Amino acid sequence: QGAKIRLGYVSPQSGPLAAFSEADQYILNGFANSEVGANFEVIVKDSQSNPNRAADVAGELIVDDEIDMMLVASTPETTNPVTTTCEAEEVPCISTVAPWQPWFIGQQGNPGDPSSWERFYYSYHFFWGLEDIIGVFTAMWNQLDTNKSVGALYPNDGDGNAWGDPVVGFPPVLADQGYTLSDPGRYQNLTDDFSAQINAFKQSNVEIVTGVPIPPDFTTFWTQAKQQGFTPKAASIGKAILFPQAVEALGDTGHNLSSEVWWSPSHPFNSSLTGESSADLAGGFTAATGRQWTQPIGFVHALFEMAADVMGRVTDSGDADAVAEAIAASQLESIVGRIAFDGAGLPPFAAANVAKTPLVGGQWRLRDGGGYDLVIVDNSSAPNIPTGGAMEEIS
Amino acid sequence: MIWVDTVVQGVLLGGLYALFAAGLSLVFGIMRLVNLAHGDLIVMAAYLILVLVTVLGLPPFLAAAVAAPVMFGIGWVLQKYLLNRTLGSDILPPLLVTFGLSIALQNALLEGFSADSQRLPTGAISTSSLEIGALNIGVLPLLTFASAIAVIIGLNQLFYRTSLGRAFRATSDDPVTASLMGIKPGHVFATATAIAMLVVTLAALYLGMRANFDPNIGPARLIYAFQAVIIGGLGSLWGTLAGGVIIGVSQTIGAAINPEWQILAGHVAFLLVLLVRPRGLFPRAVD
Amino acid sequence: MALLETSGLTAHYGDFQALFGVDIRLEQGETVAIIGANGAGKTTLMRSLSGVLQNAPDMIRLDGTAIGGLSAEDVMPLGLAMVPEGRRLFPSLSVEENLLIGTYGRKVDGHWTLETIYDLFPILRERRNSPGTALSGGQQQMVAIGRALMSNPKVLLCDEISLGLAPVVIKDIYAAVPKIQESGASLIVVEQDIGQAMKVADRVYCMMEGRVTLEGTPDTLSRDDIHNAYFGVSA
Amino acid sequence: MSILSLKTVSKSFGSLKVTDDVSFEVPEGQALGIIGPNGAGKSTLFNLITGNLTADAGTIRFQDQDVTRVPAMQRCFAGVGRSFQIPQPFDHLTVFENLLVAASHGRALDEHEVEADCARILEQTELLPVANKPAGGLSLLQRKRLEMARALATDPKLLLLDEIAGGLTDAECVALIDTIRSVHARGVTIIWIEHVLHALTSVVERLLVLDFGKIIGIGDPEDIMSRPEVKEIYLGIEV
Amino acid sequence: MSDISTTPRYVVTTHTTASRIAATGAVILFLVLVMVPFFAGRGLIQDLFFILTMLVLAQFWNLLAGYGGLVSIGQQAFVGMGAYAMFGGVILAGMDPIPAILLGGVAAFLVAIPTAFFAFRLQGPYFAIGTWVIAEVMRLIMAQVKALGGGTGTSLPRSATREMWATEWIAGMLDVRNSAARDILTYWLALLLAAATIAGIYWLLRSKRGLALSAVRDNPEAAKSVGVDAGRMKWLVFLTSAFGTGLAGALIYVQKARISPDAAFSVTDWTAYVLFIVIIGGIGTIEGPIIGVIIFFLLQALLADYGTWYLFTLGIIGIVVMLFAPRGVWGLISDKTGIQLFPVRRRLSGGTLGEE
Ligand SMILES: Nc1ncnc2c1ncn2[C@@H]1O[C@H](COP(=O)(O)OP(=O)(O)OP(=O)(O)O)[C@@H](O)[C@H]1O
Ligand SMILES: Nc1ncnc2c1ncn2[C@@H]1O[C@H](COP(=O)(O)OP(=O)(O)OP(=O)(O)O)[C@@H](O)[C@H]1O
Ligand SMILES: [Mg+2]
Ligand SMILES: [Mg+2]
Repeated sequence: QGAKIRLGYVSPQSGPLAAFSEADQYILNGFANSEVGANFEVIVKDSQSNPNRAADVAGELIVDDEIDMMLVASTPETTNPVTTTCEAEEVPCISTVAPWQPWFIGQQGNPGDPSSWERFYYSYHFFWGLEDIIGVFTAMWNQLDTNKSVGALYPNDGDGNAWGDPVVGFPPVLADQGYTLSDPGRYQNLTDDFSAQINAFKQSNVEIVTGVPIPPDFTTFWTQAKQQGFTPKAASIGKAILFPQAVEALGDTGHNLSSEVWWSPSHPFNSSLTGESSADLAGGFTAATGRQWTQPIGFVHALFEMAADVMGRVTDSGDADAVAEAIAASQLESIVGRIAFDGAGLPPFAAANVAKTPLVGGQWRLRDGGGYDLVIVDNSSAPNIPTGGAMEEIS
Repeated sequence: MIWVDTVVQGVLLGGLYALFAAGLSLVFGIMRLVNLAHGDLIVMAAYLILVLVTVLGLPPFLAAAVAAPVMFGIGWVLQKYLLNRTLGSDILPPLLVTFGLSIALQNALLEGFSADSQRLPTGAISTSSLEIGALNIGVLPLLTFASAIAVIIGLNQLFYRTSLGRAFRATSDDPVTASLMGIKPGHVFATATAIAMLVVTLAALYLGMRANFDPNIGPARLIYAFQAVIIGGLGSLWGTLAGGVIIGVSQTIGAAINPEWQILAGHVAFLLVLLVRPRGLFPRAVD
Repeated sequence: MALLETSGLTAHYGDFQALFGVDIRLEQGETVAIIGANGAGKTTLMRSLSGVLQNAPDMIRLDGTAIGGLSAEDVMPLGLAMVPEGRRLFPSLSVEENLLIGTYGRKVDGHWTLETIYDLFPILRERRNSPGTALSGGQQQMVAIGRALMSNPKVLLCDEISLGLAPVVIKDIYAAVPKIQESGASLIVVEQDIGQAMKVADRVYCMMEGRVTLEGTPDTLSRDDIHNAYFGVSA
Repeated sequence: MSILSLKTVSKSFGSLKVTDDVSFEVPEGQALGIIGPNGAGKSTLFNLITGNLTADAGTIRFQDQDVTRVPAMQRCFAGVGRSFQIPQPFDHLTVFENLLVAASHGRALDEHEVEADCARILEQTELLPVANKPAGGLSLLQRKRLEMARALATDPKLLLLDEIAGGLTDAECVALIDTIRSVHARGVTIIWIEHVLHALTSVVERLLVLDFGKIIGIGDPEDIMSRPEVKEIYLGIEV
Repeated sequence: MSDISTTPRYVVTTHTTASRIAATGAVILFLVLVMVPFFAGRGLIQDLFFILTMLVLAQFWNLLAGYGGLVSIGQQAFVGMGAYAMFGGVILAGMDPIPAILLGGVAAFLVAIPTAFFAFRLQGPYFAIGTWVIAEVMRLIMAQVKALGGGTGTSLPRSATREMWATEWIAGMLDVRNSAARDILTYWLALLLAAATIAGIYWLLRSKRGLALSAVRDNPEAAKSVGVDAGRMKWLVFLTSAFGTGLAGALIYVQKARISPDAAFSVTDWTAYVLFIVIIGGIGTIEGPIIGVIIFFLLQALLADYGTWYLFTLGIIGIVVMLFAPRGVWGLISDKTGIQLFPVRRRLSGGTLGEE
């Protein structure tokens, strides 16, 4: 063997998305110290939360560092430029922490025309999709007694457009399940006023709010909603309340906000790399940094599990086609659940490139003495993940 | 009724923009200094308040009162030793130096505070509101608007009723002749920026209480502040308020039509005003 | 020792040299006129004296102190005030504010106060609240003079105070000069109106192309001398 | 035929009326002198004729075209050339380049077509030795010459000279007069503002006296100069 | 006049010894750069692509601000419009990306017309802010164009990038993979664009319009009086630089193959960095941006892995250079040595002036 296998890793370590990467160093250390980790050299690049920069560093990793495989995490703004580059360069790439639709459709020439969509040959993605989040959100809402009137906060960005997409997004599914959706339209990120949305929601008697705003926008919306006397029974929000700090920013008004949960210390999975349980991994992070666990930890870890597993199954790590084939053939029990590109739960066009991981729903609950805990309240699509309580109305 | 609400919310939003813009207006009006770091200075002040709140356990308003003199000093030093050296007929030096400052400041804050979004603890005030007829008017936005008006009245008093204000106007008109009067333009400019930093502190307080902030949000707010100043006309503080309100109301009306047009509507209003009145609504007679 | 004195004064605008070794002197209580064609360097000389342009410290001495290197805001408190060419009132300030700004940040004792200046130019009292630039040229000139006097200077520099003014107005303005002299100030007046200059001055310097070409008392200078020095050509 | 005519032209700066209802005509090929005390509005009148300022009222016609609102640049194409009282060289260009700009743009010709002509004008105005020096470093005298040279380079039909002789020595003045005469001899109409009377009167055929923005006399130089009010106003020294 | 031109006594030269050497050097350098793909790896080619495209952006901003006095902070408008037009051509009209680059230039040129119409009403700082707002407006408008991905952005179809003009031929000739061939193709285009930009700007400056630009910068009032059409110069400079910036934008995004409004209209990437490049190198010279872009590249190569500290340092360097060497590194060099590689000065000699 001798020469180490070269992995490139791109993530947003600085800039507005940096919270996604706060556990990177911890995970990387863990990987380096693991048994198989010794066979790898990981070259880490910072996208600076900038899509232009992400594409540039991907190019550098491929061309200058001659990596054997690319790993990339966190939001379509990072995963998409990197994956596009890898695909063009024919370098195997595994990505995660972006719903698969914005990842897959977002890289198609004309996202509006499904007939033109093409599969990827070197790029693979594991995460959940909008259908999962829709399932989780509606399951949570169904636990409550509501008028089934939903208000949408979809920004004009990769996530918002995917969530609000009339074909693959929320609208058709909600309609099927008897929900009415009030979607005033795609606003720009960093909007300072949401009175238009609030008025629209009030008019439609909205009792459930959903959406995928960035944290500052959700705070603005939520504060303004309270001021305007608009208090829905449920607010299931993606992205904005992913991190505990963001919920804490809402003061006491974050209580019982709900969100998707992709990974938590109570997920009953173990690392294929170290054997650690989810709780061990989260606890280790908190011990090492003094910070509360966050969801990306598991997925970033799983990314390296994937790398180790895939490379263990190829003879020549420099043979891109063989590596790509090995990725496609993955059957890995990882810390975020089973990862296999078998097309389960996916439409045909994405079947080859996407593997889905389980998703459950949680609510942030105010902790005595300050701070919030994320409590899993719905596991209908992944019953093996235990719940910690039932869905509660926002008072 | 929705339209009334839309306009009212827009006016209140305009108050926030005017508050962001008032300090800029002061500096721009007196020195023609385009300070691209203004938004980042607001963010910096917000962090300063946050530190005081978390470390000393002060309530936000008190923390802002403590932060104000610190910001005043920072403003004075910044102007005296850095920005004064860039003033002149060429607009590039101030543009580039404040651009550099903006980038440096953002990244220093990022290094110090991480990219996590933060907010000042506000308690009940942030969500309480007054009910007037069918309208709900948030207490915090109202307070913001009232503060904007108070700041503008205060600055106008300072400008037109004190000898310092006289010196501001004289130096702004003609620094060379002002120096013949024994006025030190360098000091006057430093004082102006220092005062602008007091307003910045107030803006930071409301920014931090209203919603999240992180080290990178400065530039997005800067553009509205500039628009308010320019729409209002160079050196007119009431004009700045009017400018802020125009941007705010355009945004809410645009959003009421379709949220897609919200921010665009503000920009378009700005462009339209400039198309009709290239020097803003209330330009100074002589310039 | 002269009150104000220059030795070998030079001045540059970028690459362009505007003054070449100018030596002038002003005694206590004296009024000196400086005449010369357009572009001779008179204003440049005034700007150097007042600190708007900086020179080597020793080139200018006020009461024996080297002030050539000081900037205007530091020269002014030492007792040297200037009425600049073109009046240069502050358009954003009212008449009274324009006058008040003359004492900015300092308490000065002496003959000149807002009241004595209004006595000197009564019309200004009436117009005290108008913007400075809404006045006629002559009235503006009065404000400019008043503004400089407010600091009760030892030396008052006046650059072309009659420029662009009607003769009757010029008369009014020059009527104030003796009162200023009485108050104890020494004066340097730059004047292109040679007749006017001769009337008020104890001594006259004539400049051409950045150099002093002639010096004397009004009664000793012949018209030809002046014409020669003034235009560089004999009449 | 008059090449230039002004009818009831007025211009104010704020409350100060600097050009007050001025009307006069200049026949083609004439040399007209303008005198008047400082601040009388002479330079302002030039600025109105060249388009650097726009008149508040009245009409200005050049070669039978109404040019009152025509921009300066187009008046230059039409044949109005000028010097500035306070020299306005292009500081970062060399003297030669100053002329090249004027010649190539003012006449809408290619540079190589005017190079030789520019060199000739430099010779004529004795600026050849400093041809390759940046204009920002010239002495006052050289700047004045450059003003003249640059105006000539545009090949004007009407040449406006603003205090071009101030501060010259006898010999220099004679050389200048020669130059102006030779330009005049080529048929160029000249309007010349000057305080140096003897220089002016040795060239001009007609004299205009301006005071407080008003024309107080126009006509034969000898005749004008002998009028008492002119003597009083202009040569204040004699009062 | 005519007799002089038949017996030329005077000679006008613009060349200097340094410039002759530089010109020869430039030709050799150009040829070497053309040959680079034959011997160098892709890393170098990609780095050179970055340098060349940033150089083009910098030269055009320099033309605008340094020569035309139009300090714009909205150049990202033209990068973005150029790039989006190229994407539109490929995705919506089925064009090949290479000819679509031209479409990018044309689109930027076209949007520059109304932009200029508006922005020229504004002066100094108002102009700067106005251009920035216009660029924001374009970003927001492009974010509404759903066919090009709206706010999400979009990628060039795989088929379009694979079958791009001449890639197959390059791949065959140099025996490289398709992706490398694409790099080489875009690199050659960038080289061509950069060379044409520098040559074009140099040509412009040596033409009578170049003189006019300097004249307007020195003294607009006097310039008008000698027949210089200052307004037309502004239009010329603005539209030219919009066209060139649009071309560069389209080319950059052919290489990136992925676009989103935030990336394509990024004020930091396409204006702030360009500003730094020009200022650090030396504004108002052709040499400045060349030096600036090299310094910028080296800084980035050395420091980019330090994330925030890199940007922090960049900000501080910008401030320091502006305050202590406002004419940039090239300004320091040419002050010391008097060297000008791209002289525009017309020297008169011969006649009674002597010396050639
Ligand atoms: N700011 C400046 N930059 C460059 N040159 C200047 C500047 N100010 C004056 N000059 C030049 O310096 C010379 C002397 O000018 P100065 O203003 O001192 O003359 P002056 O005698 O006061 O003339 P005037 O009678 O017109 O007021 C002139 O040639 C003028 O063009
Ligand atoms: N741009 C301007 N703004 C305001 N006032 C002006 C302006 N230009 C000239 N003036 C004023 O107009 C009057 C006439 O000026 P002008 O320069 O035309 O006089 P002039 O006859 O050329 O005098 P001189 O012999 O000193 O050159 C002066 O009082 C001057 O101060
Ligand atoms: Mg003067
Ligand atoms: Mg004049």
